[in-house]
Amino acid sequence: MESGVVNNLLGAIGALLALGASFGALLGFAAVKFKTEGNPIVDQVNALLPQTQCGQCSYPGCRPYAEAIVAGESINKCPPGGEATIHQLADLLNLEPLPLDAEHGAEKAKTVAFIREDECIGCTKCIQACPVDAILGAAKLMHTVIASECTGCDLCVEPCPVDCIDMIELPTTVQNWSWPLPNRGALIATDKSSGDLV
Amino acid sequence: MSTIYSFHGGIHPAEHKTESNSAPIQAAPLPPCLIVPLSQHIGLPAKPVVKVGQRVLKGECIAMADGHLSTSVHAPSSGYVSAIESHVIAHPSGLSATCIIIETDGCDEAIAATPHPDWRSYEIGELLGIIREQGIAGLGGAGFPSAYKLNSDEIHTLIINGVECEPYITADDRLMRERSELLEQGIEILQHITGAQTVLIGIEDNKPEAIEAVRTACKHRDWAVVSIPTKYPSGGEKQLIELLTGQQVPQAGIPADLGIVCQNVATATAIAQAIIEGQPLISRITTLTGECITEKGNYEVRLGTPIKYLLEHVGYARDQSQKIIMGGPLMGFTLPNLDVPVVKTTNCILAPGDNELGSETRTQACIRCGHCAEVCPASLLPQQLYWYAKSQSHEQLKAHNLADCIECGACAYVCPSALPLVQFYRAAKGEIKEKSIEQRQAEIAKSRFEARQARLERDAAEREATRAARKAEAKAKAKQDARFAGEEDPVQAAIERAKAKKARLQQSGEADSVSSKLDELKAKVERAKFGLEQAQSSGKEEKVLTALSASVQRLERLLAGEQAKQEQTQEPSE
Amino acid sequence: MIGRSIIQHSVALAGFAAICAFVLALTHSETEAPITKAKAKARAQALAAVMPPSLYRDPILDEHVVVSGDNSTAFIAPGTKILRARSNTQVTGIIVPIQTPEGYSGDIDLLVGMDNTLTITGVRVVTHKETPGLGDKIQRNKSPWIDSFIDKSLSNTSESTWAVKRDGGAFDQFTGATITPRAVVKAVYGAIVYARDNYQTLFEAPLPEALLDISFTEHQQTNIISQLGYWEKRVDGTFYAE
Amino acid sequence: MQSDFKELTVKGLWSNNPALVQLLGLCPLLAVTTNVANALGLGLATLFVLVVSNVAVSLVRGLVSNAIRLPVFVLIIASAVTCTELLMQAYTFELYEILGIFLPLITTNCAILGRAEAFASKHAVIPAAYDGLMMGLGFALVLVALGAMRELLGTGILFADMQLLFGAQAETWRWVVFDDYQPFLLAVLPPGAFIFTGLLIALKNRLDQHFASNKIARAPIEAGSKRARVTGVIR
Amino acid sequence: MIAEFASLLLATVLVNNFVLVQFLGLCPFMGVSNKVETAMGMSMATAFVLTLASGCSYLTYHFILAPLNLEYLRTISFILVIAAVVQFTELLIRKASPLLHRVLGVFLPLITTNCAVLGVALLNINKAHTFLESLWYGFGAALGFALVLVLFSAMRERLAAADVPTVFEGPAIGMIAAGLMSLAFMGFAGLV
Amino acid sequence: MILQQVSSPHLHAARSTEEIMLRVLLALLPGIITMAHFFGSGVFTNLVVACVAAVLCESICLRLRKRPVLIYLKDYSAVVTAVLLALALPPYSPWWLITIGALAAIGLAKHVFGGLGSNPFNPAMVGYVVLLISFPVQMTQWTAPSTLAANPTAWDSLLAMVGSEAYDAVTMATPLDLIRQNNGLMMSALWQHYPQFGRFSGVGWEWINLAFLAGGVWLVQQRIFTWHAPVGMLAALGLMSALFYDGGSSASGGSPLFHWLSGATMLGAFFIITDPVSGATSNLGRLIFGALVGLLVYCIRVWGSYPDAVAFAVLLMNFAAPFIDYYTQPKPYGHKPPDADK
Ligand SMILES: Cc1cc2nc3c(=O)[nH]c(=O)nc-3n(C[C@H](O)[C@H](O)[C@H](O)COP(=O)(O)O)c2cc1C
Ligand SMILES: Cc1cc2nc3c(=O)[nH]c(=O)nc-3n(C[C@H](O)[C@H](O)[C@H](O)COP(=O)(O)O)c2cc1C
Ligand SMILES: Cc1cc2nc3c(=O)[nH]c(=O)nc-3n(C[C@H](O)[C@H](O)[C@H](O)COP(=O)(O)O)c2cc1C
Ligand SMILES: Cc1cc2nc3c(=O)[nH]c(=O)nc-3n(C[C@H](O)[C@H](O)[C@H](O)CO)c2cc1C
Ligand code: SF4
Ligand code: SF4
Ligand code: SF4
Ligand code: SF4
Ligand code: FES
Repeated sequence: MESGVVNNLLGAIGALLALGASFGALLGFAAVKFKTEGNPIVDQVNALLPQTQCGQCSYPGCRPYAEAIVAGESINKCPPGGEATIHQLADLLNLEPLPLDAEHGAEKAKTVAFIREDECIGCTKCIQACPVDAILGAAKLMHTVIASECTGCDLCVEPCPVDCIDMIELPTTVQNWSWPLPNRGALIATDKSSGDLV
Repeated sequence: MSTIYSFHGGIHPAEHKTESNSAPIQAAPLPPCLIVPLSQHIGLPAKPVVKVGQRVLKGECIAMADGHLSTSVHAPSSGYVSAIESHVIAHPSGLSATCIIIETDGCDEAIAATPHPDWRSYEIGELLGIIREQGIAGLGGAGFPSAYKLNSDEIHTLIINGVECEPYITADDRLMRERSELLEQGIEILQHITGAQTVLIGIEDNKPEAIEAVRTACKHRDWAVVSIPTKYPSGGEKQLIELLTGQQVPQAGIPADLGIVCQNVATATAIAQAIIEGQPLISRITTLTGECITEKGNYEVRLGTPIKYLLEHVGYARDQSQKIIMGGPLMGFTLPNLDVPVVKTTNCILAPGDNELGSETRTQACIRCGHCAEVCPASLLPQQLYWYAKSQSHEQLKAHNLADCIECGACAYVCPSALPLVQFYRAAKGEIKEKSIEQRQAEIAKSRFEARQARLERDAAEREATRAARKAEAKAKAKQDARFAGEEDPVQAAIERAKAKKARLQQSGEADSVSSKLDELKAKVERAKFGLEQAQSSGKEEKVLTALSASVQRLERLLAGEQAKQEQTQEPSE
Repeated sequence: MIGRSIIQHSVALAGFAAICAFVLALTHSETEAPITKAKAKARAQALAAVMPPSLYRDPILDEHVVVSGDNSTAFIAPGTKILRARSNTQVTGIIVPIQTPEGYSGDIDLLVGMDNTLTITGVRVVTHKETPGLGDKIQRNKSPWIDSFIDKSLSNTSESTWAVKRDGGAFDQFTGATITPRAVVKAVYGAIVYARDNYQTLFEAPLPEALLDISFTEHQQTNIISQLGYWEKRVDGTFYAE
Repeated sequence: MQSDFKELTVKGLWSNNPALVQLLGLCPLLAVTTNVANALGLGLATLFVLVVSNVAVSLVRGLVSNAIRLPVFVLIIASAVTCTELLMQAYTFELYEILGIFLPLITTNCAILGRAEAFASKHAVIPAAYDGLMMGLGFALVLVALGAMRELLGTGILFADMQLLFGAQAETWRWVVFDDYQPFLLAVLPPGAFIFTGLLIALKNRLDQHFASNKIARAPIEAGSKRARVTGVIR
Repeated sequence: MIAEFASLLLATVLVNNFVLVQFLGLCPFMGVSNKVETAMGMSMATAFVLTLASGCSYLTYHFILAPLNLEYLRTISFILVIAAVVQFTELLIRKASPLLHRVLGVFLPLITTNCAVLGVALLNINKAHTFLESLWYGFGAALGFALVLVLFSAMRERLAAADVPTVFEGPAIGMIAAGLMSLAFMGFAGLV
Repeated sequence: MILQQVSSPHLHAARSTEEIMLRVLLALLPGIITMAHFFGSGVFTNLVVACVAAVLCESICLRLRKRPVLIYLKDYSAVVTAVLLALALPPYSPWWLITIGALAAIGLAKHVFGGLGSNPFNPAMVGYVVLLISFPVQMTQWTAPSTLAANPTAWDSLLAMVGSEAYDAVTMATPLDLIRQNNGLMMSALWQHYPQFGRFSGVGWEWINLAFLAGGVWLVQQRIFTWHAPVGMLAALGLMSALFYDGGSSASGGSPLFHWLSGATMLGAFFIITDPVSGATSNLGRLIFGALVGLLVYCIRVWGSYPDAVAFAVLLMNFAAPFIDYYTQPKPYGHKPPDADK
């Protein structure tokens, strides 16, 4: 090879070597010095999840799912949160909202667990199953659900040996009723496939 | 004469007051049955203090106020309590709520009243107590318990709201004309209770007779009777305060923050009656008007009177009208049906003719013309609220101060595209409220979940520690070869079997759903029976045994039913 | 700990960088020759558009004359490099870069090639900001209009016909756009006039006799202002009538 | 394995197309698609870089630690780009000049780094190369489609200037589609680039809708089959 | 001098807007323009990095590559420089102002693959800018980017509430809106 | 018995969208008539072709979006758009030009964004600008006003509309174009030399602008829109031209009066920037919106390469309108600091 070529080659290698080495040093320094302790985004994601703690997302609870999302899991696996949560997550993470993944279940109306007290045998299995300690009762005594604490995750239903737990929908009352958005009939049509909004 | 300020926006719809304001107030007849809802006001429903079948007298307290933000409810006439049950009430949802139903006996026998003509000598607390016990809630708007509202310190201005800005309604107009002395006494009591130095009485200038009457009644007082220009919604509390004082109630605040209290004229009169005459709130003046009513006018109506009864009395021709509105045409709501009763806030029943309120216009797209923003008394941008409510962008709605919307309907009134704007806002407000409740619940659930996880971890750690200790011990004892005879738990065994069964079912794939349901039920019965036997043999507590046997019976019933159903469905197909 | 991490990372990264550099340097050395060739070819092609290769022998176009302050004009700023083509020892042609501010929107940069009889051998627009679809027809790839200058010279086109047809000249204007072609014609004419005025410096030879005969006034009078009889004077880049 | 490649093909060319779906590499997409020749030139260059960098990344994927993963990938891509640059400069010089800075800017085409990260760094060489090929083809096809649309509407001509890419014999490919055409200049100006890309994306959405409505029902998915136990073993 | 710099700024911000006219930095332009707040964060981060990278790449080119005749290594060394600048910026901000880091942190990594940054570095070389001009050009480019990004994000928030036909929803309508914006920006042609 | 249930209010004022649009059309009439007086029947052929094309395009779009076509057409928004587009185009434009403009306006600028009320950009101006940059040759051919050259006959205008070669109108540069290209002339010399200039601005243009001004003032009085945007625009335009008008040197860009009464100023101020859909929302926002339009119009007219900049200025500000809205929300009731009034 000509000396010009060799010189050029050496120059190129030298220059990039220097750049690479200094950059690598910087990164190496950063990798140790600024190790990320806890990811604030996980908290933000977790705050958007409904905290039903039902495991339908295939993670044991909302926080694990939040962590998985930050690590790249798709955002459409939480049936209790449904469309609304997916949209919020998409917003936060700058992703395209996806439809709910049916493999994880469907979006249902909010329910609470109700224990038919005269059938309860007091086995405490539901207490163990409840992720938010919403069931009161001691061994061999009747158990009761604190409706205001119950997230409706239905995890207590399956373990009950005598099937005395029902998931019931909360009734609409004058207090919690609100106007629905105007319906389609009276209004102009729309392009939104889902929508009965104007 | 005090200065009149002005507020942003407002509209001038046709007034339609003359139809009903010419005749004096008449008494409405006593209906055979009164339906008295326990919640006719904002706050907690009252607690019933009567039993079904009990005879009650007119003015007798039938439900007590439940706490401070609540008022009592009284029997509007004498009769028997026939039921305490859920009944459709006057609410836009058309839902039901608990009502006390009284069969009137026609005697209209009243309970002995305790008048307080010497009310000046009472403590303010005592007066407030009387107001609450006599069931006074705001008669002008939302039905806010008056005692609660009046119980504020540092009030310097009392505003009496005789504006009555909505079209059609004339109840306050007639009241001011006919009962101005009582009103004057009521205002005096209110001034006494609140300690206000200034009293401003606001009346729209389209009610000259009322202004005159009130001026005459109050001529020896240093109160200002202010005639304000007719414009909707001058009667809104916040707007009236701005009109009369030039001040604005701070966002998310109440008039008391400015040292102001605002009461409706009818409320003031009711308070005078309650304190001076000892009469509880059992009736109110209601305007009955609209093309479908022949005898339009103002009626003194007992609370609890079914609307149907009332309308029949005033010559309502039923099927002309598509809707009956409780309240005025701008703020009122349509009734789900005619069985609902009159309540404390029923100032008007409007039965409009087919085209009286304008023919149905077709909704079009919002063209952002901005007319709505020009009339909004809250200085909001209704069109933006509409777009964001439609797309359910709650963040944006909050940024555009949806919460400050008073739902007056001025925007929808002027909207050239005839959009149901107010409904959008109400729906959005409901959604936001629901969201915030959910959010709060999620917070609670999260902390409880985390607490539980922590506890479990702690327990596990402890168990691990003891296990380690025990292991060491066991090692020492290993040579001694002491075997523990493990007694199997019957419940555990049953669960085991059920699980096995479930697994089997799952393996067998998608079995016919009916038969698998049957199988499941059968399995459940088996399981329950087994559990019962086990429990019996191991001598469990009686309570457990009864519970188990009850469940066995229930399951058997279910099974039998299911089997019958299945046979039925199979037969015709064969 | 930190030290080790730094060393590890920097060595790894530097290693990769070195490999990349090696690959690149190899590619570079392989392509260097063809690139130089391609560049030269491209340049030759570009120049051929304004100066036929027959006029000069490779690689003569490296030669240039720098315009000094004294002999600059409105179109030709001081410091402009005028390329010279040479065949044997004789200067056979020049390529004059000129700029005119009289386009519809902003400056137009041109290259004007001419031979030693001051006959145009080609004109090309280098940059311009004229309206697309209207004024941009001065680009060769949009319209062949610019080729209408070829073979025009002071002798075959009289002073008054160095103008667009609307102004009574020999050159077409475009539909809807007169200003742009007017500016270009004026600029090209300015280049020729400049070459005539500085013939000795540019061509290292005296002005040919044929050209001596042609008389022309100080400035070509296509400008409407001159037609109106106003006297031009440049004050802060604007014109004032006096 | 067969189905894997099929999936990669579908993803690259259609369902996960870098330009129309992921919206990556937009700058060159809009900037150089004024005619087919430029579009094809940049498309091929990108395709080449994508394949080379995918292969290289896949080769070194075991060797780099997390902290310097990205810089290494960027280095690899930049080298591939520079090689392409040098080669184009040597053999298609005019095209190189026309593409201008958009050739070196292939380096920052997020689609390439995206593929290196998401696919090549997790797969073996062959699939990685195939993925690069398909993604690159998908990108190039969109470039060419857009270039054709804009060239046709903006000038009424197709395949002008192909000689820049394929040498002198391609000069005859120039096809005057409409004689005496009133050019719709918007198409070749910057706004046209955005608008036509938007229309192209809408067209793809429309076709997707069409396919979705025509598709035979897929095997039903079992709802809720992926549930996890939150509360551990229940004793 | 000042006039020259002002006109350079005007030219880069409006007339030759990086995004709408020169087609640089489009991916983040389409990607992070859904909300005004994020757009603002991105704009700030980009402004900082663009200016800094512009200067650094100038130095690299003129003091390392040009003397060594290694111009062909400009792409690879610029991208290294940019990555380093981004990383450095992140460290600096993290150290100096954790608050600012919370706001900008998410966007910094995105900037490495924003071709406006590399574009500025390359254009500086092409246009033979001086060091100061390079800095100023980078700043102007960032300003132009920020301007359209923020305005576009406000518009997209409005579009989100509009009744856009389904086939046009999302990126398609964003593109078309950007096209009309670019149409509007043609009005600035010839201003400088 | 179940009664019909709807949310309050149950009362509606009578004025509907179509009424508003019809009033806008009515207010345009004086301007249209004046324009036809100066430019001849080509104004009408423009209008007719634009309306037909726009309504057709609107129907097709509505059909594609599965909306009831007739009901939607009745809001007349397509007609308003078509009329404004037609007025912005040079009279005697060929049919295909107008049709492409209408297509761009209704299809691209309106329905793609969701139809009436959703379009962020003014449709008519999008149509105009698309044509201007796509077909600059046709778009820069303004007929000479009737006082300077004989008006083409109605037959000529038909010929022109079908794009016939037989028709060749007398076209000349508009005054705005001449000012931009002042060739270094003093203002007074310009006025003397070119017959296109009238008393204050262009021949014909003065009256056309006054007629549009009259229509616009009537609309303000009818409360179709508020005064904020037009006043903002005219004030800013006047201010800028007053600031840079140095009495008539060749560098100055025309007097305020010239700018107010030239080109599309009044049409823009009262009919284009008041388009509620694509403008700013609040009154303050509209004032700012208008003022910035005025500023941009002046800058582009005088220093840019488009002689009449209304369309570009409007589109640029349409683009900024949502952002203006972001910062110009009116203070709602109760948001004032508590003792601001004291
Ligand atoms: C949740 C709530 C709390 C209120 N608290 C007070 C209070 O503490 N003191 C008071 O004087 N008024 C209070 N108000 C009364 C309001 O200021 C207002 O007078 C009442 O809602 C009647 O208003 P309207 O009929 O105009 O809707 C409260 C109202 C609401 C809805
Ligand atoms: C839009 C609107 C209009 C109102 N109009 C009147 C009215 O005309 N007269 C009235 O007494 N109250 C009216 N109110 C209710 C008042 O705001 C306020 O609640 C009432 O005057 C408080 O007095 P009260 O507690 O004695 O009812 C209106 C409320 C709203 C929101
Ligand atoms: C938006 C616009 C852009 C124009 N661009 C140019 C241009 O680039 N070059 C040009 O010569 N004329 C241009 N013109 C036309 C000139 O203003 C002028 O009217 C024309 O050159 C006069 O020539 P004519 O008499 O042949 O029509 C443009 C006009 C307009 C309205
Ligand atoms: C006062 C007023 C001005 C209008 N101006 C325009 C306009 O300049 N351009 C336009 O296309 N539509 C205009 N329209 C009509 C309407 O707003 C237009 O069709 C919508 O922009 C389409 O959504 C106007 C309407 C009104 C009420
Ligand atoms: S699926 Fe259940 S556990 Fe998972 S995130 Fe949603 S609520 Fe939480
Ligand atoms: S009670 Fe049952 S349904 Fe409610 S939270 Fe606990 S486990 Fe879930
Ligand atoms: S009045 Fe109706 S159409 Fe007009 S801006 Fe308000 S909501 Fe929209
Ligand atoms: S309903 Fe709400 S938004 Fe509408 S005018 Fe009344 S206060 Fe304003
Ligand atoms: S290609 Fe330019 S930013 Fe992605």
